Amino acid sequence: MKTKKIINHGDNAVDEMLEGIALAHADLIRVSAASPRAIVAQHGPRTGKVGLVIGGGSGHEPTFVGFVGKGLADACAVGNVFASPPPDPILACVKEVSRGAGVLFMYGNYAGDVMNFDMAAEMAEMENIEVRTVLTTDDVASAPKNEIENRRGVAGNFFVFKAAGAAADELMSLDEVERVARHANSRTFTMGVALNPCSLPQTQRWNFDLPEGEMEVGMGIHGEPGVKREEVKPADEIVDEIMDQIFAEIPARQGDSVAVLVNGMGATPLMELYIMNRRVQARIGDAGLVTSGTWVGNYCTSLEMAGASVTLIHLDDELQRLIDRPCQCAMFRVG
Amino acid sequence: MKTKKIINHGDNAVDEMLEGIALAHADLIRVSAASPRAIVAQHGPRTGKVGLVIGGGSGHEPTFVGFVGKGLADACAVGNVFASPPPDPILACVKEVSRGAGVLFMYGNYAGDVMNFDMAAEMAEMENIEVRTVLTTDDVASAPKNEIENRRGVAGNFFVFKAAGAAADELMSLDEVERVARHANSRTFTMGVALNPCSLPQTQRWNFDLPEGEMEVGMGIHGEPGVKREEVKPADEIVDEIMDQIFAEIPARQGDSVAVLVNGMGATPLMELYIMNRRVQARIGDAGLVTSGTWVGNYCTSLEMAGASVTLIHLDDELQRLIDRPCQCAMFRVG
Amino acid sequence: MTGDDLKAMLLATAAAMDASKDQLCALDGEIGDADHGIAMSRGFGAIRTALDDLTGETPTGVFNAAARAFLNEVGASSGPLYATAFMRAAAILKGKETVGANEARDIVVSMADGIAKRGKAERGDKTMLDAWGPASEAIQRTTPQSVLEVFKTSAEAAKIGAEETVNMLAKKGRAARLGVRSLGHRDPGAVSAALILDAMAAHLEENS
Amino acid sequence: MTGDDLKAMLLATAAAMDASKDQLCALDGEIGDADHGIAMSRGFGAIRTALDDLTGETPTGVFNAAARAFLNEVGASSGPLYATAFMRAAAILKGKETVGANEARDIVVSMADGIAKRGKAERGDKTMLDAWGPASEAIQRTTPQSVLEVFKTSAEAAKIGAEETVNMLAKKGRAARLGVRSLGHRDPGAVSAALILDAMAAHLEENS
Ligand SMILES: Nc1ncnc2c1ncn2[C@@H]1O[C@H](COP(=O)(O)OP(=O)(O)O)[C@@H](O)[C@H]1O
Ligand SMILES: Nc1ncnc2c1ncn2[C@@H]1O[C@H](COP(=O)(O)OP(=O)(O)O)[C@@H](O)[C@H]1O
Ligand SMILES: [Mg+2]
Ligand SMILES: [Mg+2]
Ligand SMILES: [Mg+2]
Ligand SMILES: [Mg+2]
Repeated sequence: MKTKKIINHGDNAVDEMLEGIALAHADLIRVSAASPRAIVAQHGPRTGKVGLVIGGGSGHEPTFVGFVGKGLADACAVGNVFASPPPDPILACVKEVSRGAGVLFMYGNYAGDVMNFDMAAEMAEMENIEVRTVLTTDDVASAPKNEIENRRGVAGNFFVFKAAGAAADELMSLDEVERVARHANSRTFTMGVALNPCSLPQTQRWNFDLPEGEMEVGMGIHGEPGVKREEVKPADEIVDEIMDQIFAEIPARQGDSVAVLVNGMGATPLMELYIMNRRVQARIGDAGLVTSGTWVGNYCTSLEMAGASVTLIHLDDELQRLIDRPCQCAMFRVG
Repeated sequence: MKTKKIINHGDNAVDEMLEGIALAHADLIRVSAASPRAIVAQHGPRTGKVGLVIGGGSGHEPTFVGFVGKGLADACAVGNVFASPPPDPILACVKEVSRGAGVLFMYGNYAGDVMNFDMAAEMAEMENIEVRTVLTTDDVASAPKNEIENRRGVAGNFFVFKAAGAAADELMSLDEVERVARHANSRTFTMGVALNPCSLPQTQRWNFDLPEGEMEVGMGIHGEPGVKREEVKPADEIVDEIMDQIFAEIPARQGDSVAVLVNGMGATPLMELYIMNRRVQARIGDAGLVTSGTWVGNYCTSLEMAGASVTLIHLDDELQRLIDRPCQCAMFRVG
Repeated sequence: MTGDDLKAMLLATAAAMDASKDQLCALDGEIGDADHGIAMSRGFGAIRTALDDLTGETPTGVFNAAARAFLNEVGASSGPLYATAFMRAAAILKGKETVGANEARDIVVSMADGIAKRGKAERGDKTMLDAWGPASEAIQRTTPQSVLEVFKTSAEAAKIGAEETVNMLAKKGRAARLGVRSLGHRDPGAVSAALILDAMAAHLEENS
Repeated sequence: MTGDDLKAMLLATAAAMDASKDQLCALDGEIGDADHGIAMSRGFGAIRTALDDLTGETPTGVFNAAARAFLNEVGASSGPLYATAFMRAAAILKGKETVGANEARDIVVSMADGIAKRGKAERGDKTMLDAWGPASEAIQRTTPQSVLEVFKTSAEAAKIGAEETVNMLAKKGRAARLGVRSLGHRDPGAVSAALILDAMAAHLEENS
């Protein structure tokens, strides 16, 4: 069965999407003259500010490109669907945002992204631009606790990018922005479930098979299989399974604050996400924690995959301040 | 086949969703003490301000409840999925927002909503609260031009509510707010296509059948059949079919301004919506019009239906000012 | 038929609506939004809850409680329509302790009137009125000897009326936007109307 | 084999990647993100475009053009891996006008080395290295007499290597997060590697 999509040709989907994005948000972002796959904030980069470059494959919108703007990322390198961008657009981003204070790369921990961003970093260094890298690794389902560095970056990017973007916007040094980014990442935990698969514009075939009544627990945001398959359970039980995993990671004490993201994977209605949030908040309260900041919606999607994830970031005063700091992006804003 | 949903029990889905919403957005909205189905803006209602009450069935989130907040709707009455709210929560909304300057009801033109809101209006009048009503009728596919009053209200609610909400926020009189609302509605036009059906939390069965390769043109936002069934066409052709219909309604002259909403029905990725926007903007340019304001995303959904609609509002100076006026809602903001 | 008997009849109808939920949703899916079965079963479920503690109430009291419960549970189109129907029935029975054949006829006629007034539909518009209307007319043409006969006659006429909606072009409700695409489908509200009257008649027959 | 012959071989490989697109996507769907066929066919498609106007180029020039084109079209994991492989091949052929049996062996060995260096995978990690590695070893164990023999020997070893990934636990790439769930599936990158070498051998055979 061929899946249905509103596209022209699968091979052109990403480029045409970017044209549509540029037309919709010309006040906030622009396309780099050096590469059609490098999207730059209109009001982000400035002298003395660390340039924050994010990026990754397409198909997760509003991640990544939607988070470019004042107070968050300065530029985004855009890959094909579920494919890391090549070094060229990454390097174009670097040149657009480098203002002498160094550049920080932030992206999810995937082999393809690491290789391409590393190549771009090497090229930047040959041009005497200092580049640091922080990988996001928030997906608790993707590796055990003693192998955190092997975990995937998923919806928790949202908080980690936000914190680092705010730090850069406060004109912290490269050392400090890097420290904040690592700190935020180390306190951000996500787990998700998939109910129905996604399909690529170029294949229009389901990426994987999820039979009637079954869901995939801990799946990746590219439709990668998760840790197990289960029958679809009631919302509260799904949330409990996720929260148990997340709480096992957070060394939070009574009264500590967290911020919450209940994220839809693409085809799950807001209704279901808010039903999940009800239980998420109950569990946070039961654990003696305090929620300060809740986001519910499609922030990191997998094309038309059905499912959802929950992310908690364990706040401290600094992270709270950075998460609350205003930002204005094409598809997201705070303050 | 039973569709998959992250819910507990279908009968409780709406109430649990509202609990989740109230927990997520307590800074902006609250639940009326008089009815759990009446959601009120924290910072909206005030002396001398017309109270704007919107409402309708659930399942369209962020429409309607997401548009409650300062600068937009003062309260929202929430019905069951795809079902008008009963008079009780509507009356509760009226009492919450009535501050002596009268109350305006705005909702989509559906038999059930008209009967329930009219009953509530009668009850309000018995308590000496003046209530006016403006129905939205932006769906060009739902009746011919000479029967505009029979058309459905769909995603165009977004612009019509926004304009009226801004007018009320400017402390215009009831007469004036009503005039603005009718004016905005008369200049707002929407048409959509559905690629895959939705299913109700209580039935978990597809509401209608859309065979492989086919789409429904001009369908309603409750999965009501549209004007015809066609094979799924390339994005540009789909947009052209929609734009031809919309342009036939707009008596715009060269250089006139429009604002655009490319709206997803729930399961259609942002990628596809932006691909549509690319063509929408090209067509607007070809028609000699100017876009000032573009929104792309899931603003008026039909649960997990796949598909999209395009709305144009033909602006004048007043509408431009009102659409641009800041508002801050639970799931939407401007400025 | 006392108020308690009336209550029992409404409870039996509630059970019938539960049983018809899927069928009515499927019918509504063809030309509407697929929720009519939910509306009716939730609405009658609310009536069941409201009447649960109510014993020794007058027929008027029972219908008034049913009206309030249905309206606030359902909303939608069916909410105001049936709430108005029940309120009309409550009004017409005012002062009566029991329901005989004449009062039963008044119930059917006043419910049909209430639906017509609230919905402003005409016969032939492909709505529940195309079941309630024929029921009301049929019962006014005859001189029924018993409550059972009233509901049997009404149910038969409603059933035929509901079947005939298949050839009607919808002029009211959601399906009105479908034009000729509304042809070939029965109106879900008309079908549920016929099922309600049928459930009432069946209940009376079983308990007579 | 001149630069133009090399170009013809790469174009034949591009056609093979187009033909294998669906199969490779399906394999990648089992333990990855279902796009490996797209990456390979787009990458070789870009090579085709880049080489189109290129005639009379040295083998080094052909491989360098291929590397650049592949890298910038694909990104993903395969982009840097194959780009590095092609760059290594380009480097090792520097100064040579034609490719004989020895140079052909150098190509396979240096491509495998490039992939190993760039990806930092070990043999047995269930990656394309489990096809390129055995190919490189096989060709180093023998003394091939012709270019064709090099690619035939390599292709055979790569094919066996790719088949053996079915029993491997993934340690690199997306599938590394699946733990034991990666067992029982062939690695898509290893399968495409075998298909590349097979397409090269087949092209040479047809044109020999
Ligand atoms: N104006 C009206 N008058 C009488 N009946 C109506 C009217 N509008 C709708 N109906 C009836 O309501 C039925 C639909 O009810 P329901 O599905 O519960 O509500 P909704 O249309 O709000 O989803 C239709 O099948 C039709 O019989
Ligand atoms: N570190 C690595 N070393 C060697 N090969 C790798 C490595 N990581 C991934 N691969 C190969 O890449 C293949 C996947 O390629 P592809 O699907 O094109 O990229 P992506 O994983 O980015 O979607 C895997 O099947 C594997 O063979
Ligand atoms: Mg990929
Ligand atoms: Mg309904
Ligand atoms: Mg209905
Ligand atoms: Mg892949």
